[in-house]
Amino acid sequence: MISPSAPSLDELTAAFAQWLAFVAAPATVSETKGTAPDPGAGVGATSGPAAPVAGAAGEPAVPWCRVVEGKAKGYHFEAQVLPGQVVEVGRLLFDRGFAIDAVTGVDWMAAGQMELVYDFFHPSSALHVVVRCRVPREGAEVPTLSEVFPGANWHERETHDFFGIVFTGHPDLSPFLLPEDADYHPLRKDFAGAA
Amino acid sequence: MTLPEPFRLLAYLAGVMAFVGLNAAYLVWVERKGAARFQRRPGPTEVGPAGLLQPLADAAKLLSKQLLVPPDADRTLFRLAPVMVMAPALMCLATIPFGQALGARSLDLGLVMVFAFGSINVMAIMLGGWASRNKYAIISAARIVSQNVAYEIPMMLVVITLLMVTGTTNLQEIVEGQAGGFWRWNVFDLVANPLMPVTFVIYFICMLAETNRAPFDMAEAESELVAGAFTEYAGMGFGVFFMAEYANILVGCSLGAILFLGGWQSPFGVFSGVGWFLLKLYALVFTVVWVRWTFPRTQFYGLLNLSWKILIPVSLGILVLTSVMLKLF
Amino acid sequence: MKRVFQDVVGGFKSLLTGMRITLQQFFKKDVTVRYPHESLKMAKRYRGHVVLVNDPETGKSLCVACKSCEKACPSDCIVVEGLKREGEKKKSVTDFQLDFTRCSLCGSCVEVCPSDALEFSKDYNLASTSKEQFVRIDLVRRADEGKKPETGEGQA
Amino acid sequence: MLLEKVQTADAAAGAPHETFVLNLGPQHPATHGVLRVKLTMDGEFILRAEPVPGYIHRMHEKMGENRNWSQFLPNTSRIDYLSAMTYTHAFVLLVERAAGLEVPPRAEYLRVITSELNRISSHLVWFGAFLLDLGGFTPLLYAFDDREKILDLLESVTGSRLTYCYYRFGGLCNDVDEAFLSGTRDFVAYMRPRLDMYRQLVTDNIILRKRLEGIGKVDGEMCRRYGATGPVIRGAGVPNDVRRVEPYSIYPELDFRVPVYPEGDCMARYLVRMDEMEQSLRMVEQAIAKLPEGPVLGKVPRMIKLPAGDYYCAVEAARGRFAIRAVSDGKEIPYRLKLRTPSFCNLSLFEEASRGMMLPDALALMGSLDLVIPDIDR
Repeated sequence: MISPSAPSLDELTAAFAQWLAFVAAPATVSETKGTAPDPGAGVGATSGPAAPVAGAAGEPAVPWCRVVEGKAKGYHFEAQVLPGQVVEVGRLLFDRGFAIDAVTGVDWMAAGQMELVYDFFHPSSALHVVVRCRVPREGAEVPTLSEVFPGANWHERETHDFFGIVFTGHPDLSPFLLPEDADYHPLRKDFAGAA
Repeated sequence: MTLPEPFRLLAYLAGVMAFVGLNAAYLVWVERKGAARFQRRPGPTEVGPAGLLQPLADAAKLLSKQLLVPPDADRTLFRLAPVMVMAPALMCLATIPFGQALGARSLDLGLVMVFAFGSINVMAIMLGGWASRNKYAIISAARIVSQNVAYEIPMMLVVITLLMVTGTTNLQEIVEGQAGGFWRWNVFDLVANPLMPVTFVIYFICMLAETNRAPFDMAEAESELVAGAFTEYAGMGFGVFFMAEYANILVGCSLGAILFLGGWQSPFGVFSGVGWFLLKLYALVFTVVWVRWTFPRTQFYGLLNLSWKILIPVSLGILVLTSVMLKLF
Repeated sequence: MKRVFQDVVGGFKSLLTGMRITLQQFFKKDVTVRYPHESLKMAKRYRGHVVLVNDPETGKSLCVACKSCEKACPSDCIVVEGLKREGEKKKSVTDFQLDFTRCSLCGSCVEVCPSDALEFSKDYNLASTSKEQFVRIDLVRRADEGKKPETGEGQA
Repeated sequence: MLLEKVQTADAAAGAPHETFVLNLGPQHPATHGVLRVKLTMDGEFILRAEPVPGYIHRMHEKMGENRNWSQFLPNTSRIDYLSAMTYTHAFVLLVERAAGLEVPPRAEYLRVITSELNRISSHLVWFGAFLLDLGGFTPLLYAFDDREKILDLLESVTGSRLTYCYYRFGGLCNDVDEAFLSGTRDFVAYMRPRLDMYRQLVTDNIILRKRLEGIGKVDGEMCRRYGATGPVIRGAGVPNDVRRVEPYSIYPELDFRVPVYPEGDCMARYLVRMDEMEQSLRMVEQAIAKLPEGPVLGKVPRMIKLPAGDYYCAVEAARGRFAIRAVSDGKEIPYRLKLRTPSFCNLSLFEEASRGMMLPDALALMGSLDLVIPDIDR
């Protein structure tokens, strides 16, 4: 079976908007205000500031998405979701023919948060989508994406190795690239190597 | 010059052993040099002129190594296997006539004896693999058995075809029957069987498979099974297996030269002698080396398919064709 | 049946083609270089370990101990010490240590050097039985002893 | 499937059923490096294959967090040492795009020439090693003979035979000379008949065809689920090539074909790579013909700093899509560097694809994925 043909950016935005509206419905509207980079609506086409960096976050994150302009970034669409929504977004992208590119983490130590970055590319177009999600730094937990994309299995094991993020429902989180008895997570910013 | 029988036999046995030993050692050199030439490298150059002393250096190295027996191995069988793989090759060569009067023993059932002993080789490799208690070795042992079961059959069918043409199993007489020019050799005996060259090709393929040579070296497939049945053998234990491989090639090629290429008979009908036999023998050996360094290895079931689905039907057909032809003409 | 026949005949032909090709190669010249007996010329830009260059006129090192190389080195394998002597305009190098066991031969130091005091040697077969010999290579002494960087034949 | 037939026959005969675990590696002739694969076998059939990488893990990503942007450059050629140029290309491209650096056209052309030469040399190593997996020894030596010519050319420009580190932010570290250009032209002329020779000697060979055709089927859907790219996905009928879908450098100006074979078996992947070598030769030829004069290094600040934010850049390496994701906090050292390597994703489908295969076929599959172990382990 050949993967579904690539959606255009507009179609993708529309799909996300629909999904966001569905997700945001139970939440109170007032909370949404101000936290999304494009106030008023969850969706927008801004080439505005980069994704929040260290220290910028702190309040409860609310899902949003936007089209990214500019060649510098290297991706075309980004979305920020809550940890519990990762699998849903993964499925949404899976149904539109996306392939898993990578899963990784970023340790925002100053903000006390861990950011998970999911990259998706489309095999037959240039479209590249980034999905982010932030979790508290200590006891970080995210549901696994490996049931949607089996390829996420290894990426998540690697991310668990390097950051200590627990992927709930993951079949096997034993050390992957690190030695089998490793109990440290080298990419955490407070990790000091032996050297 | 006639020696009393027991001494004659002893002298020949010593001769055969020396011949096999020397050949096995130097075929390794030939293989290395040959492989190097096919791959545009110089091959062994450092030990002796043109690396001619390399086999001795190898032997010295292998002999100086400790003979290890894995703790869980069946010690008796593990030690017995190298002996069993070498002995049959020597036995087979005892019946091979090198020249008109140059053979250890001219047996009426020479051909039968060669095949009887030839099969032991497989048993030995299987035992070695089985006794090692190594997973790779056991897979290899299982492979070699099914491979040999598959290839004995077309080989035998081919040989029976040939026997119908020659009417004898005495190797000496088979060669004598092919005297008088290359058109009299069995491989060109198109009257008895128009497919005789195909028969020879089938023989050659089966010979490669029986001696575990590339592209049929499933038992030793180094990229899959490390070293197959020989994985656990160290030092001269491995060395003996290694030499036996060449001794078996020697037997297979001698037999090919005798059965199909007229043994010591000259291609022009005159000046027959042992030189011709050796020439044919080494030409076949060179082809074996050439084939090895040209082709990738076959897949295991591809190998069995080739035997059961192509070689056996074809050789059966040839057998029938030959009997019809012999009856008609 | 016909397909099988074609397969067998075509396959056999492909085998013979293969054997023809290897036989052609059999009679061609070797392509290998018999290394210990003969060796290749090193390329002009070959990146060996670095060496300090002395000014051919004054015989003094061109290095002004600016420590650019020390900062640029990704592997932290260079230690430079310098001193400003009386009556001289620039600093001059007193100590230049290269830890060759850490060096990854990336060439960042040569590239960054403002006074062209570093260049690549053409040594490629450095070997020793102990690691100590390469932990601290004293490049100042090396340059002063007049041990010209082994230039290799390739350096035209 | 053969395994099911065998299992049904075993069950019908009431034969005792046993499985065993076979450790393929970490030191095994077919893993070309230090990769361990834990195989659960039923006879010669693989029930489950579990790759265990990490034996040469070097933590390049942490190294990246400890040195400034330009100091990480030498690292990029050491991740996949067979396609060092393309990996460096990804990194310089990322920084150039993020910092808005201009690259002189001559540098862009030379980048493509060296990248494509590097791709050919990488494919030649794969070709040799793959044939070695299949038990054919001689093509390896022929391939290495050709590769040696490329390495000589690249060494004459970069000073190194493997870990080139030739590209710089904003251009190249030095210009090429006439000898390199004429040498490259000669190489292109030399390589074409060699590829034809490989076709006759290897590709057309019946033994090889029987071993590869229909073996190790991987379809586009599976590639998508696992993120497999490069010749693996192109061998499954999906024309995914970063040079074509997200063009970078001067690739849009070159005329080349993206080889695609729909079968998805080992033979398809084999043919994709063989065709790619031909296409790379074409690209080298065109780029040399169009090579403009001029400087090879643009204006670059002494210390590179990227505006805060995150950046992503993918290139087509010899094994597939190689991407770097960099997070900058505005300082001179990266906050986070993520390396997305093609071998890692390509190997991850091995567990699913090898289920029920026989051992030699599984090794053919593994060889056709073209793994470089340091690329997996990083």
